[in-house]
Amino acid sequence: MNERNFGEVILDLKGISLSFGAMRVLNNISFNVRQGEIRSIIGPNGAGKSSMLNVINGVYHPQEGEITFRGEVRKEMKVHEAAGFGIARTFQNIALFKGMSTLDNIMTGRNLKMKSSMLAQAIYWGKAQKEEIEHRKKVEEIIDFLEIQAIRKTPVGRLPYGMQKRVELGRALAAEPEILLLDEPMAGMNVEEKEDMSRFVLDINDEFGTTIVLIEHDMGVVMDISDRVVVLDYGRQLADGTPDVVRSNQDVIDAYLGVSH
Amino acid sequence: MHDHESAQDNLRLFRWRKQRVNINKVKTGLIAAAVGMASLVAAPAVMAADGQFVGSLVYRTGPYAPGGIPWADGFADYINLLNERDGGINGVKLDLEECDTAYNTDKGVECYERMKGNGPTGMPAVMPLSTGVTYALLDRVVADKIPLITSGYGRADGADGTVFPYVFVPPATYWGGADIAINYIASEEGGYGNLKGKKVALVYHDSAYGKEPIKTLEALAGQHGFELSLFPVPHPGLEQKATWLKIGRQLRPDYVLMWGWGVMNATAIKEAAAVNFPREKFIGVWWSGNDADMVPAGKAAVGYKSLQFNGVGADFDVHKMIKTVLYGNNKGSAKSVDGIGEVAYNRGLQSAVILTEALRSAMGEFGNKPMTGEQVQWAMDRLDITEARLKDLGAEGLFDPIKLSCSDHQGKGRAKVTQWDGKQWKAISDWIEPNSSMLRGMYVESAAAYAKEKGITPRDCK
Amino acid sequence: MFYREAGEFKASYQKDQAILPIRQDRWFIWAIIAIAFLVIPAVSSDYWLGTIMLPFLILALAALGLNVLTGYAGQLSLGTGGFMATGAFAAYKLATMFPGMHILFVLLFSGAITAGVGILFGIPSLRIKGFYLAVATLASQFFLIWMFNKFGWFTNYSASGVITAPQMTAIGDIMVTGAHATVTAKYLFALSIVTLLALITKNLVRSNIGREWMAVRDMDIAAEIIGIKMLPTKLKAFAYSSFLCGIAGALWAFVHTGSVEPLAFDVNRSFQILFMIIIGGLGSIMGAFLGAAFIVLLPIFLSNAPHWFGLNIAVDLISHIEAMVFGALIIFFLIVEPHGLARLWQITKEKLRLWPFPY
Amino acid sequence: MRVERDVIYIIFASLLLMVIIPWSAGMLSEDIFFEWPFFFEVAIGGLLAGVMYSLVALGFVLIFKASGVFNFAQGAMVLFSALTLVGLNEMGLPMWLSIIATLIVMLILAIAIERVVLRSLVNQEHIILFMATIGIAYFLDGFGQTIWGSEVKLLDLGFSQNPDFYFGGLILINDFDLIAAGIAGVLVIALALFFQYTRIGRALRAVADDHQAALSVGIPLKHIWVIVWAVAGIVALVAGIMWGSKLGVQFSLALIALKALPVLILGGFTSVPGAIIGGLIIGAGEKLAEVFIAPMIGGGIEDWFAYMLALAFLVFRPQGLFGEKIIERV
Repeated sequence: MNERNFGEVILDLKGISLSFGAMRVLNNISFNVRQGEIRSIIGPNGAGKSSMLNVINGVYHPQEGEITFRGEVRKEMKVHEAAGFGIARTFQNIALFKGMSTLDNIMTGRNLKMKSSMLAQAIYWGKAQKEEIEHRKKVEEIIDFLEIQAIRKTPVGRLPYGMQKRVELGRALAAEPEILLLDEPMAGMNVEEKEDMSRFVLDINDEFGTTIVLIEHDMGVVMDISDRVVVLDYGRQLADGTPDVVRSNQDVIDAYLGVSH
Repeated sequence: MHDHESAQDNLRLFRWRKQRVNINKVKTGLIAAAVGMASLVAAPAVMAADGQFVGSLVYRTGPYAPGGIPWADGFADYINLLNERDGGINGVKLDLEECDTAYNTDKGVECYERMKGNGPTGMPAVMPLSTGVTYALLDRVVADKIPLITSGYGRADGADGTVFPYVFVPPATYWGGADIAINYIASEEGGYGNLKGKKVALVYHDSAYGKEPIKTLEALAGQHGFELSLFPVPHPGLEQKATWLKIGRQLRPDYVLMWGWGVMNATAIKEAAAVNFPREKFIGVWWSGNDADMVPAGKAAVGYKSLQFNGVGADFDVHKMIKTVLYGNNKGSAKSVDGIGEVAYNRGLQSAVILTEALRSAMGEFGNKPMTGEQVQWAMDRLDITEARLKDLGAEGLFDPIKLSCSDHQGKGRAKVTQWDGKQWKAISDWIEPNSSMLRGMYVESAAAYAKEKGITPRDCK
Repeated sequence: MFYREAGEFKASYQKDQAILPIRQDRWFIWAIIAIAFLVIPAVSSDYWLGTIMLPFLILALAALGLNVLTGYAGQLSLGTGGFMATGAFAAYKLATMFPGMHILFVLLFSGAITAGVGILFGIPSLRIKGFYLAVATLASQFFLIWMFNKFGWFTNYSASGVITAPQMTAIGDIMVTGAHATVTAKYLFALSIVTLLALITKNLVRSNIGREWMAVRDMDIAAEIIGIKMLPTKLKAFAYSSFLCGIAGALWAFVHTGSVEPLAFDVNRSFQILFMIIIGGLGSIMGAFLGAAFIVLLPIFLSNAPHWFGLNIAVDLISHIEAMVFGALIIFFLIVEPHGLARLWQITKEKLRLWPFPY
Repeated sequence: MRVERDVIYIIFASLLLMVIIPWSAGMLSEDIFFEWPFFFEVAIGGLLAGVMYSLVALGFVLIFKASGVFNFAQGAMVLFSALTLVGLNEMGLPMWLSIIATLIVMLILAIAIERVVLRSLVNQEHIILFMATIGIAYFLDGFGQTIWGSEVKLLDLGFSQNPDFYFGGLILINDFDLIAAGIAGVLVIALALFFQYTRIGRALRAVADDHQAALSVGIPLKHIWVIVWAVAGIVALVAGIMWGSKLGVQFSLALIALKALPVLILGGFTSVPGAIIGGLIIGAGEKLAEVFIAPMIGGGIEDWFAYMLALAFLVFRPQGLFGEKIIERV
C-alpha cells in the first residue's frame, strides 16, 4: 500500500499554534497533505486532534502559523468558505440535522452545487425541478454506495448510532470534496461496523480519488489504512511519517504506553 | 434547544411507545371535539321564539372587566326592569343575551356575528362597547342593516348621518368632549379670553381612541391661544413615571386632560399625586371616570375631575324602581345593590334606554312585534327622547334629552363635569354644550374623507 | 388495509419527490381542497364562513409565515403582529396612493415591503439566539406598532389613526373588500390566496432553501461547515416569513375586518400566532393549519358549548371556564404529543398504514 | 460571583451614555429641557421603577435557572397570588394570616405544576415547556377570576404614597417607590443568602450548573422543581403586593410580565444579580429616553425603547450581561 504514488502537496501547514485564553491547544504543528492520500492524525484524548481539523476547515483561527492550500497562502477564512474550497468533514459527536430525513441530510450536502433562485424553487417547475432531480440522482448513488437505501426517508434522529455515522459520511461525500476530514468515524462501533466503515473510507479514496484526513483512536485501523500518520500529544507534534516509521518512534511508544515525561 | 439531544434518544423511544398507547384515547377525544365543532354549523342557538331579541356585547372578564361589569349590570337591569314591570315593550318581551368579549376585538366580532341573526328578527342594534370592535363592525353593519350605536366612543364623525346611515353616536363624541373640557377650563379661568398663554397637557392612551381628541384640541388651541402639549402613554399604561415627571416637574401645565383607559387611569392619578400635580386641575374624559378606576388610586384620586355624559348617583326614580322590582325579588344583575348608581352602571342604563326607546318608536310605526335592524335604524334616525319622556322613565336629570335626525346622529352632545370626593362622583357643573357649529364642520369634513376613501355616496337627507 | 404505499412504485424521482407521494394522501388533500372551495361555501352560514373560516384562514397564513421562520429555520420570533401590521398599513398606503391598483398587486407589494422590514429586524438573529432572540424580536413588535400609531402619514392623517379598506374587486366586478362584498366572495378570495401561498411554501421547504433552513435550525455550526452562509439563509427566512405575515395582515385589514387600528396587531397577536405553530407542530405546513384551527376554533367551541347543552351559565363564568379548559387542553395535548397536532396526525397515519394488521 | 471585565466596561459605557445623551440632547434641541436636578430626578425615578421590574424578572430567572423553563405564567402567578391575598383578606382574615395562607396556596400550586405538568414533560425541548407554561397561564387567569372575581380590588398596605423632597429640596422622590425598592432589595439579599448558605440553595445551584451532576449528588429533581416554583411563587407574591398596591389588584397585573422581559434578556436568563442590574439599566434608560429623547420623535417610546436597549446590549453580549456563555462546539 505504501508504494502508492501521491500527487503534489495540496495542503501545507506550517508552525500552527492555537490557544484559547491561557490554554495552549496546538503548539507549533507542521505537516502536509498530498493529493489522494489517506492522512491520519492520532494521539491520546486532549491531544488537539479535533482542534487541528477545526483549524483546517476554518472553524478555529490559529494565532501563529501559515496554511497553504493548493499553493496559495490562505487568509483567515469564514467557516462556510471551507466547503467552497472543497473541504468536507464529519464530526466526532455526530452533527447531523436531526429533524431531517437521511435523504434530506445528504441532499443538504449538495447545497453549494444548487444554483436555482429562490423564486424558481418557489414555483418548483422547470429548471428548479430538473436541478432537484439531477442532484437527487447523485445522492441516490451515494446512498447506494453506503448501502443505506432502507433508511432513505427515516428522520436521522431515529437512526442507531452507526447508521448516523454513515449518513454523516454521505452528507460529506455529497459535496464531492477534494479533501475529506473524518473525525473519529469509527468511534463507538463494533468490529463489524468498523470493517464496513474502513471499507467505505478506502473505497472513497480509491474510487473518487478523494484525499482523506482521518482522526481515529483504533490503532489497528489507522495503521492498516493510512498512508502517512502524524502523532500529536498535548498539542505537541511527536512524529510524522508512514505507519511503519511512526510505529517505531520512541516518543510515540512512550506516549502511548504512558511513560511519564 | 438541543442541549440534551444525544442523551435523549432512549427516552424518546420510550416516550414514543407511551404515545402509541395514548393515541386511542386521544383519537376518541379528537373525534368528539370534531363532531362538536361541526355541529357549530347548525348552531345559532334557537332562542325563545316570539320576543324581541336584544344582544349585548359586554366585557365582564379580562383586563378591563372592572369598568365593564357595572355597564353590563346597568344594561341588563334596565331590560329586566321593563320585562318584569311592563312585560317588555308594548307587550313584546325582551330576550336579552349577553356575549362576553373580554374587550378583545376578535371575540367581539365573533359575538356580533353569532348573535346578529338570533331571535325572530335578529339583533335590533349593536353596542360594541369597544373602539376596536366598532371599527371592525363599520362595514358589516351596513351590509347587515343593523344600527351601530356607540355612546361616547367610536368614530366621532359617525355624527354625520349622511355618510354613516347605520352609525349613531349619542349622546356625545370625543371631539365634543374635548371641546367641553376646554369650555369648562375657560369658565374656571373666567372666560375664553383668559385662556391665552395657558398651558394644557393631554395625557392619552396611545391608540385610535386616545388620539381622537387631538385634532379638536389643536384647533381650539389655535383659536384661543393656549398651549397644548401631548403626552402619549403606551398601552396598557402600567408605568407613567417619565410622563408625569415631564408634566409635573418640567412643563407644569395649568390643566391636564386625560383620555385614559383601564389601569392607565389609576396609575396616572397616582403619578399625578407623586409629582404634586393638583387633582383639581386634572380632568379626564368619561372613560377615565369610572368608579372602578378611582378605587385603586385611593386617596390620590380625591379632587380629580371627569366629564360624564350622564348624571351621577343612585337616587333617581329609575334606580328606586330597579331596587324594588329587581333587587327586592333577587333578580338584580349586580353582585349587590351597592353597585347601582356607579357611573358605568348609569351608562349601561342609558344605552338600554336609547335602545328601548328606539324600539318603542319603531313599534309605533311598524306595529307591536319584534323589530328588525332596519326598522330600528328608521327609528334612530328620528329618535327623540324629550325631557318629559325622561321624566316618565324616572330618569329626569340622569340623562340629557336626545334628538337625532337623518343627518345628525349625535344630538346636542352635552356633558357634565364631575368630581371625585373619595367615595363617589359629585356633579360640579350643569350640562355643558359643545361648540356645535365648529364640530359639525369637522364631522362633515372627516366623514367626507372617509366616504371618498371607501367609495361611499352620502345619502340625501333633504 | 386501504392506506398504504405498498403496490405503488415510483418510476421516477420526479414522482417520488411529489408533495404527496402516497396516492391516498393526494386524494385526501384534493378532497379537502374541493370541500373548502365547493362544499363549505355552499352549506355554511355567513357566521360560520365570515367569523370562523375567514379569520382561521388568515391566521393560518400568518402561522405559516411564522412556521417558516421558527419551525423551519429555527429562529424564535414574537414580531409577527408587527409584521402583520406592516402588511396592513403598506396595503392601505398602496391602495390609497394608487387607487387603480389591483388587489393582488396590492397584496404582493405589501408582502414585499414587509419582507424588507423583516430583513431589517432579522439582522440581529446572526448573533442572538433562542429565547433571547424571541424577546429581542418584541422590539420590532413594539416599535412597528408605535410607528404606525405615531406618524399620521401611514393613516393618511386620519384623526384616530385607523385605516379602512377601500372597495376593491378581484375578478370582474366581484367585490372582495368593503361593505358590499359578500362573505362568500371574501372567503373564496382568501382561500385561493392561502392555498396558493401554502403550495409555494411547501415547494420552498422541499427545495434546497428549505433544507438550508432546517440545517440552520438543527445545527447551525454544522450547516455552516458544509457551506451554508448564516446571514443570507436566516435573512431569507425572515424575508419570506414576513412576506407571508404581511399578506396575512393585509388580508386581515382589507378582507376580514375592513378597518383596523394598529392595536389589532399588538403583542397578543404575536403570541397567538406563536401558540398556533407550537400546538400545531413546528416545521410543518399542516401544523400551521391545525394549530390555527385549535387556537381559533376551540375558544369559540368552548364559549358556545354550554348553549348547546341548554345550560344557562353567566357569561363571565363561561369566559373563565373557557380560559381554564383552554389552558388545560394545551397542557394535555403537549403531554400527549409534544411535537404538535401535525405529528399526532402523522402517527395516526402510520397506524392507519398498518391497520388492520399492526404486527 | 466573578464578573467579566467587558461586562464592567459595558455597564460603565452605558451609564456614561445615559448621562451624555440627555445632556447633549438638552444642549442641541430647543424642545428638550435639561437641568441637572431634573436629570437626577428622572434617573432616580427610573432606577426605582427598574427595581419594580426586577421584582417580576426575578421570578423568571429563578425558574429558568433551575429548570431551563421560560415561565410564561410568571405574570399570571403575580396576579393569582395578589388576588388570593386580597380575596382572603376581604373574607376577614387578618393581613398576616392572609399572607401565610397565600404562601401555602403558592406552595400547593408549585406541587400541582410539578405533578401535572413538569413531570410529564421532563426532558422535552425548551419551547414545549414554554408552551406548557402558557397553558398554566391561561388556567390560572381563569381559575383566579372564577374564585375571586374580575372586579378591581384595593390593596392598601398603609405605606406613605407622598412625594418628598431630598437633597436640599432639589429632588423629588415618591416615598412609595423608595419603600418598594427597599423591599425588593431585601428580597434579593434574602434570595442570595438562601442560594449561598442553605443546603437547598446549594442544591439549586448545583442543578442550575448541571442537571446530571445534581442527580448524582442525590437530590431528587422533582423536589428541586417544587422548591424553585414555590420560591418563584413567593417572589410573585411580593411582586403582586408591590404592584397591586400601586395599580390595584386587577387583571392588568398579569401584563407587567411584558415590562420584565427586556430586563430578563439584558441581565441574562440565569442570573439573579443580572435581573437587578438589568432592571436598573432598563428602568433608568427608558425613563431618560422618554424624557430627553422622545420629544424629538413623538413620545410614548418607553416600551419599545426598553426592548431596543436590551437588543443593543445583546448585540455585544448575546447571552445577556450575566448570563451563562453559550458555547458552541463541534
